[in-house]
Amino acid sequence: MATLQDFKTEEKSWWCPGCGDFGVLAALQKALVKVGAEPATTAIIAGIGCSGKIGNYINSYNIHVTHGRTLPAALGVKLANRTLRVLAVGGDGDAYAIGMGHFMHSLRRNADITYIVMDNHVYGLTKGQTSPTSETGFHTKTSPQGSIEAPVHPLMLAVAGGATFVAQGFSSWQPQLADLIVRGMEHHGFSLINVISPCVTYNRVNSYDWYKKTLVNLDEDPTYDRSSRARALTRLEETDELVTGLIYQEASTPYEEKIPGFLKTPLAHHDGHIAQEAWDALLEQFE
Amino acid sequence: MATLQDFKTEEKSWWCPGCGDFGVLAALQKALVKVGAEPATTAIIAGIGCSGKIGNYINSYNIHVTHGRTLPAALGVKLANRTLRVLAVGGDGDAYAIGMGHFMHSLRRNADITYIVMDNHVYGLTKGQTSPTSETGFHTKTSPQGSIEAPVHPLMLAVAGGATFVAQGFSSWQPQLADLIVRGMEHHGFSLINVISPCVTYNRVNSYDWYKKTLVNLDEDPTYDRSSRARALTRLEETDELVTGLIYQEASTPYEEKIPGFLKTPLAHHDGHIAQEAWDALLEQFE
Amino acid sequence: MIAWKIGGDQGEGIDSTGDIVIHVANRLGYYVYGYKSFSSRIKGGHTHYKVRLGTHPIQAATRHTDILVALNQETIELEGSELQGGVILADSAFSPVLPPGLDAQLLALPMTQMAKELGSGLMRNMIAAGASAALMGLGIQPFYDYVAKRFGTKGAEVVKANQMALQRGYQALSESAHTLKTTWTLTPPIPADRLVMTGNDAVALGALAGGCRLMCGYPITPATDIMESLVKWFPSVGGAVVQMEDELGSITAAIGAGFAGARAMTATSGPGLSLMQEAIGLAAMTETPVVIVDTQRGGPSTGMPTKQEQSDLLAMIYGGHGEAPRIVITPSSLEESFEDGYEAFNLAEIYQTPVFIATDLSLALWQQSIERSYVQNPVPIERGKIVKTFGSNTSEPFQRYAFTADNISPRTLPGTPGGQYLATGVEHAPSGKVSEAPENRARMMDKRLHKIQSIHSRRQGFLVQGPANADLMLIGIGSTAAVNREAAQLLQQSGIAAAVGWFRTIAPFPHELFASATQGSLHILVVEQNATGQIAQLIQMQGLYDQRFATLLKYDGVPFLPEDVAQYAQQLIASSMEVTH
Amino acid sequence: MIAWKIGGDQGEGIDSTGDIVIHVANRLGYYVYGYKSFSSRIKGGHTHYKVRLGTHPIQAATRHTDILVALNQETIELEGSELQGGVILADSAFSPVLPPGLDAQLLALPMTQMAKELGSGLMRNMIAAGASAALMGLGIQPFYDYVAKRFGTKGAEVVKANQMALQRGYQALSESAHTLKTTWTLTPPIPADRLVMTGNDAVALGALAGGCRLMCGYPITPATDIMESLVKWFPSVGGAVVQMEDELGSITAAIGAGFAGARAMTATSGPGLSLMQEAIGLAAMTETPVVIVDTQRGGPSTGMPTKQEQSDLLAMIYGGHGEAPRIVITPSSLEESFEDGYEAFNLAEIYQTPVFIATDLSLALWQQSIERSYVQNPVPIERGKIVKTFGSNTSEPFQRYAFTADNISPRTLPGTPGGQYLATGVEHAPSGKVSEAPENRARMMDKRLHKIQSIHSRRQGFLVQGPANADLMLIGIGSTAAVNREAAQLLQQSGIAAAVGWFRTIAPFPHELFASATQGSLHILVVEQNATGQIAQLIQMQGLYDQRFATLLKYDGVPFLPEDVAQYAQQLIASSMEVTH
Ligand SMILES: Cc1ncc(C[n+]2csc(CCOP(=O)(O)OP(=O)(O)O)c2C)c(N)n1
Ligand SMILES: Cc1ncc(C[n+]2csc(CCOP(=O)(O)OP(=O)(O)O)c2C)c(N)n1
Ligand code: SF4
Ligand code: SF4
Ligand SMILES: [Mg+2]
Ligand SMILES: [Mg+2]
Repeated sequence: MATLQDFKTEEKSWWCPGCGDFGVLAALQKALVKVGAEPATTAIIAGIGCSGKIGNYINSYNIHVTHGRTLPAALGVKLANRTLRVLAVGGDGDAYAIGMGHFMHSLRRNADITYIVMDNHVYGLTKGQTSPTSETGFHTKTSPQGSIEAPVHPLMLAVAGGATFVAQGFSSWQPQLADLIVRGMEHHGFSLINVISPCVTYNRVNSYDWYKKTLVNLDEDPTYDRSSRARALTRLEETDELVTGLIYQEASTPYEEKIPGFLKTPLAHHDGHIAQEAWDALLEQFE
Repeated sequence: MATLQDFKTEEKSWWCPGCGDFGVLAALQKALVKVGAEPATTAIIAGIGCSGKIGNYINSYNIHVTHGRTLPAALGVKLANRTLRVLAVGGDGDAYAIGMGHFMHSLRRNADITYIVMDNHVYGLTKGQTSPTSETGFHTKTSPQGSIEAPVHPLMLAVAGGATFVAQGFSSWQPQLADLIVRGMEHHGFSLINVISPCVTYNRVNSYDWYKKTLVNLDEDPTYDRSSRARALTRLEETDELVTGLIYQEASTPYEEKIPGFLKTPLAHHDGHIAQEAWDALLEQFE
Repeated sequence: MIAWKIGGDQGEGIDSTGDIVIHVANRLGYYVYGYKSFSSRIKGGHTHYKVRLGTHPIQAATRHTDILVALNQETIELEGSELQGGVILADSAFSPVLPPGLDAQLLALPMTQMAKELGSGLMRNMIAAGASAALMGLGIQPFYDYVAKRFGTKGAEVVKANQMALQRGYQALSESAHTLKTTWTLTPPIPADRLVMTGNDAVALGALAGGCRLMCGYPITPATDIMESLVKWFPSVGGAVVQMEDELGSITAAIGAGFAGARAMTATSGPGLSLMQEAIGLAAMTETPVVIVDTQRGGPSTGMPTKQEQSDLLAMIYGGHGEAPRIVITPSSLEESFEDGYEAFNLAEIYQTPVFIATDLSLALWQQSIERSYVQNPVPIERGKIVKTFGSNTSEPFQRYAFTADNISPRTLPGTPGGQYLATGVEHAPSGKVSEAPENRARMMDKRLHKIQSIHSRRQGFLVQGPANADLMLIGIGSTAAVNREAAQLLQQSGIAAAVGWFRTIAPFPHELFASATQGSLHILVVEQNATGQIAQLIQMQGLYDQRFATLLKYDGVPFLPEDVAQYAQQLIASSMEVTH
Repeated sequence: MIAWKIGGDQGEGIDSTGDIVIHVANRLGYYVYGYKSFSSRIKGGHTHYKVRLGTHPIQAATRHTDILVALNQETIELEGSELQGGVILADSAFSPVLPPGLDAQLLALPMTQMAKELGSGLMRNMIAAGASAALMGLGIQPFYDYVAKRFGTKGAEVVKANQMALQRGYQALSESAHTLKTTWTLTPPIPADRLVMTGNDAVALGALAGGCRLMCGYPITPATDIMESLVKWFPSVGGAVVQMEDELGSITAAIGAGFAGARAMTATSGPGLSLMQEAIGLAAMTETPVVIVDTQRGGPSTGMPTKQEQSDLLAMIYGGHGEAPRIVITPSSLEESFEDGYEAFNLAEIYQTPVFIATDLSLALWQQSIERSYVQNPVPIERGKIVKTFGSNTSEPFQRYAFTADNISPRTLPGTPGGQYLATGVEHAPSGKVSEAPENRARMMDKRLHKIQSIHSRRQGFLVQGPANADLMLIGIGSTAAVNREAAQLLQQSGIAAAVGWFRTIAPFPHELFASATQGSLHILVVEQNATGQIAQLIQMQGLYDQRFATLLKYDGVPFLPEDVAQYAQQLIASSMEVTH
């Protein structure tokens, strides 16, 4: 069994002191240990952004792709080798701006991938521009007079988009966050865990204190029914998504299990062999 | 006042006989006449697909862009000249596959654009592949054993994505469709009109007959409250989006009206003049 | 050799009629080549399908037509001029008229009426096929056999109905045979075991044989067939086709799979290529294998989606920002398409980098004969430097991007204990960790850019057929290479010692080989289906384009014809002789 | 000339300290140039900022440093070697140590302590600035004035606090002045009215003056400033900046706006450029004006986002599928950046086609002096062939793509009655309607590709400074052209008749001008910040790269230094003399 230490690297982190991303990293590492993951069979696909550097700090097979394309890459990894535990990780810009199309399609495709979005409502690495989750009125370098767009509501979109697992965590609430990641990984199919991960440098509005005051923990609400899409949507709308916990889950068959005739063993180790009869049968159409 | 004839071109249509797109074209032309539009001040931005050819048959300023990019182009047109009536038109693949990211962001940006999606649940022009709105199990050239993905639900996504006007029409139900397009154009802000437009060549499942049997006209339901996002979502989920009519609308201020200091007159006719004092004030920061 | 053509409206079954003729002729042992002209619309609009059949290999179209099956008057107007003394087989339903001055015999048969008598207007094309069989002297039985095979799964009744239609057409023609001014008798073919397929088929089969088990794509003409074939074939061998949401997703999913050890591919055409440029740089930077098929079509932008062009070469080589290794291989025949279909994966894994298979619409879509023996299975599979296990003392982190003598570093596949690493599109140290150190940067750039150079010792990047000291060498790529081969034959027939040269690898450019192979030629004509002479520009970049070179360009969407290339070449030689003597 | 540098951790205020020094020096009438080194992270990691100031224009960095302000020991270790006899001004808080062998004087000042005494650790950098003022003999009053201006909006107290810190540093240094082994006395500057700005600022100002009122962008280093500046400036002139969801959206929105008649732009760097390739083809095909700024950075893929490179040239020219006209203009100074900033819009509208302004990280980000008179308003605005009204007998549909003598067709802007047309990325007839007719296709391709050639009569595509019959010409582009200008001065000082040549237009290539302008030079060295010699390849493609040419490449992310270029050039000349004599 791998320990926490096994998932760490020598690399010292490049995040600003106090950045919420430290908490996401810690919770993810804890969750990996908890589910019994091994570094060699864990694949992490990270996006571009402060958040995307997370792969540098976890000992596993990591690929750090182009901005916004974590999910297609993760799909490729999963299909290449179904025995791997596949996680995609990136920022709110990576996920919901440039990556929006892939996000929506990954939900409905439902491959067994755990997607962790490190949501700080701002573009960190490019030094403080508006992000899709920035609130209307938020002042940034590209919205000096305040953002004039309505923010994206990732949780509602996920539920409406056909997600089979939707959760939200907060980087300061470690036990819950680690637990949500564990549940996401254990879910058969695509799981979205949107994580509130404050940017202490470029977002002074949505701060730790602000979240601690406003976030409501749905996991503590025994009346909440996480199996109804319509009810999840209603609750998310009412609360403006200022909730944590598991929001929606439904039993599902992952994409890779539905592909006709698809190999269960890793394509990665396939020798390419085709039985002669199969080959001949195939050529018949060209006769 | 422009007449129906004014919106027609010499070009004879390239669609298959019986294609639903004829109905969309007809309704759109009728709606343009009804709102008092003029060819010279109407701009149509069309995507790539059978649907995208619609611009060839309407006399107006038309730009036929790359696959999936109608909405950014439409935004550019609108911002360049706010006095134009701007419509974007494309297929379900154009809108919800390659164009999904722009779709979601156009909803929340809410510029005054009318978006008509000609939804045939299939890729027509490339000869019959699965589209994002294809139903699970639908057989196509790329899903010979049936599609294994959950379809996109464009109406739910629009409502959850912050749309201010969401409607669905059916190409055979001309008066309602024309009326919905009129209302979309009259709406201040972004309006989505998803139009069921059967492909008689590559989609034999979702046929005219099938739709006539299954579609429910919400406009005829006096109890339906189209001002509540949560209720719209619930109804759409219950009906699997097999409804026509105006689904959701809210009063809104379009994007272009919120941009600080933005010119109301067309940028297109701006002479680039900058008052000397303004220029000097600007240069101060470099002193 | 016979050139048979059928023309009519799109969506009227032109394709399937041509398909039947081409398959039957091939089964009889003739070499066949089929060329279609079609538009970017589904129904309506003029289309035609031309089949050449003969006893020698045919790899290109030609202007001349012997037999024209006309399903409407438009076909006669538009295609009639190709006939010089041939026969037009027309449906009398549209009261065909032979325009004045047309040197052809018009034979009207009541095809529509006969079809109606058989109970289905759809049978018209079968009647045309039966009549064609008689006209070409091919016999009717092979047609019966073929429809039995082709429609077998649809039930005996369907087969029967089609056979009856064939028979009616055959008989009707035979009855009018005495009125014919021209008849055709082909040399009997030497029996052979050949298949009929397109370049797309050959590439897809090659990929399949080469161990590709994942194809992530997005439909686009003329590449879609590859996805559509693989999605039919994969279930029997355990592979998967994913129709992605766009090309950005397609290529990135394929790269993810390559990182994780699968042989994965995508296939696209111009617009998709442009969208993939960023991700291709990622594959190059992370040294991840991936195969991209670009079936070129008329550009730029949406351009002419159903028309022939070879105008993406520079974009494949130089299209991404920054400088990254890109291998571009260029099949020019079905055989080479099959070979490159699997070899691309070997190259991608050996060199750990993106590999393009650059084809073009003509090569990708038009059917030809190919010896069955060429489409062999198994094919050589080489996976390059993969480390499978580590000793027990694996405390050192794996150096994924270690500097080595051949600039290729051993890689691990996810799942291998001790082989974990970070693959990143950011510049990195040998360990994979991000590094901005100037010295490391320069070495890494050198490593990546140099590693692919050794490809030239693995495969011949430029091939030549014909005399070493040619009067003229015709240089081509993809389907124009095939056109050139026939053009060279024509030139040889008029006494010119013509050679053909074609690229098998265009990037990295086979500098040495190209220089030596072209050395002996007096004149060199680069034949390209584009407007700016992209191959010529690449030769220029190598400093090898000297005064012996000339360029023949065509960019109107219509493929080169061998006779036109030959004629141009002859003029070129003639005019240069005027100048020099 | 003095070279002053400050080093420390990212996020510690290094930038603002450098900014103060550079602005004050500029206000005093010195020419200034600032160079920063930074990483793709927000806080932490070594960074430094170097300011050169003197009485002659300065457009490049240099290796030598006179004064090093060290905020940590790492700075001394990493940057100390640049000092030969200079002074290290260190914060005594970290107990600075002069490493053995370092030829510099270490002067430790209790900066942190003084700052704390002033009540805020943040004041440390102001103390360093004050001390620097004394060391460079600049006087403290100009610093007071500048902070009063800069922090004025933050209130009198903030200004006061900063001035006190400046004063403390100034005084502390003055008190230790007698211990200094080296002191600097700059020639008093000739009073002048100059501004300090970056290439990005100059381009943005040019765009603004040129009537650009819409900028659709997506943040990316090093282009983001352009968007961030315009979003600040536009409200006062009625323009809009839209932060789009990605670069595909950015470019397409700009194209939509261009179609509708606005002067619209986007700005990006490598990864964004790759994503824009498809849409750029659309603009070219629909003949729609659009301006794209590419501030090149280290590639490929994410590469080295904060490092200098010039490796997107081929991608800008050849990166899209198919063949489309692309104009690429290349400023090499602030003046040229401003000029191209507006001229790009003139070119885009005159030629109705996409225009790239190709800059690079060094030019885009580093501050320099520029005469205020150069940044003038208004600037020439030319909108090309726009038809504003039609006669009353406008029954004929407008022929948007009419063939004309200069290949440019009159266009209409939406809103103009009678001017309606279809702009499509599909090949089209003069009317705009889709057409696949071969003859029309070929003419349309010719029209689009040829129309931009006349640009060379409008602007000089290649400029030369220095003797016509030079021993050596240094050729560059963007910021390397500026490096070359200083290198040429160094060469001239050592008796070599050196000239500099630089591109103002790289596509279409200024063939004639380049050929004639380089004719007289004995040796020609192409200096490029990339690994494959892209400019040299372009010269090759023109058949103009003869034996006089050589190439000097650098692709480690660090800008060329004039002294290194000069040294290499000297060796080149020396070695070639050995060979020839
Ligand atoms: C194609 C492309 N466009 C733009 C960029 C520049 N870029 C780097 S990170 C980033 C956004 C970062 O925001 P987010 O995803 O929220 O991550 P964060 O830094 O906030 O964690 C951008 C725009 C890029 N690398 N690639
Ligand atoms: C970038 C790019 N990818 C792929 C294509 C090929 N293509 C043309 S139309 C189309 C999809 C058509 O489907 P849809 O949008 O539903 O329109 P329909 O034809 O059904 O009306 C595709 C994939 C293209 N033109 N450009
Ligand atoms: S800029 Fe923000 S998101 Fe980035 S490391 Fe710093 S605190 Fe974290
Ligand atoms: S293929 Fe389908 S969508 Fe296209 S024109 Fe024909 S019926 Fe209409
Ligand atoms: Mg963020
Ligand atoms: Mg469709």
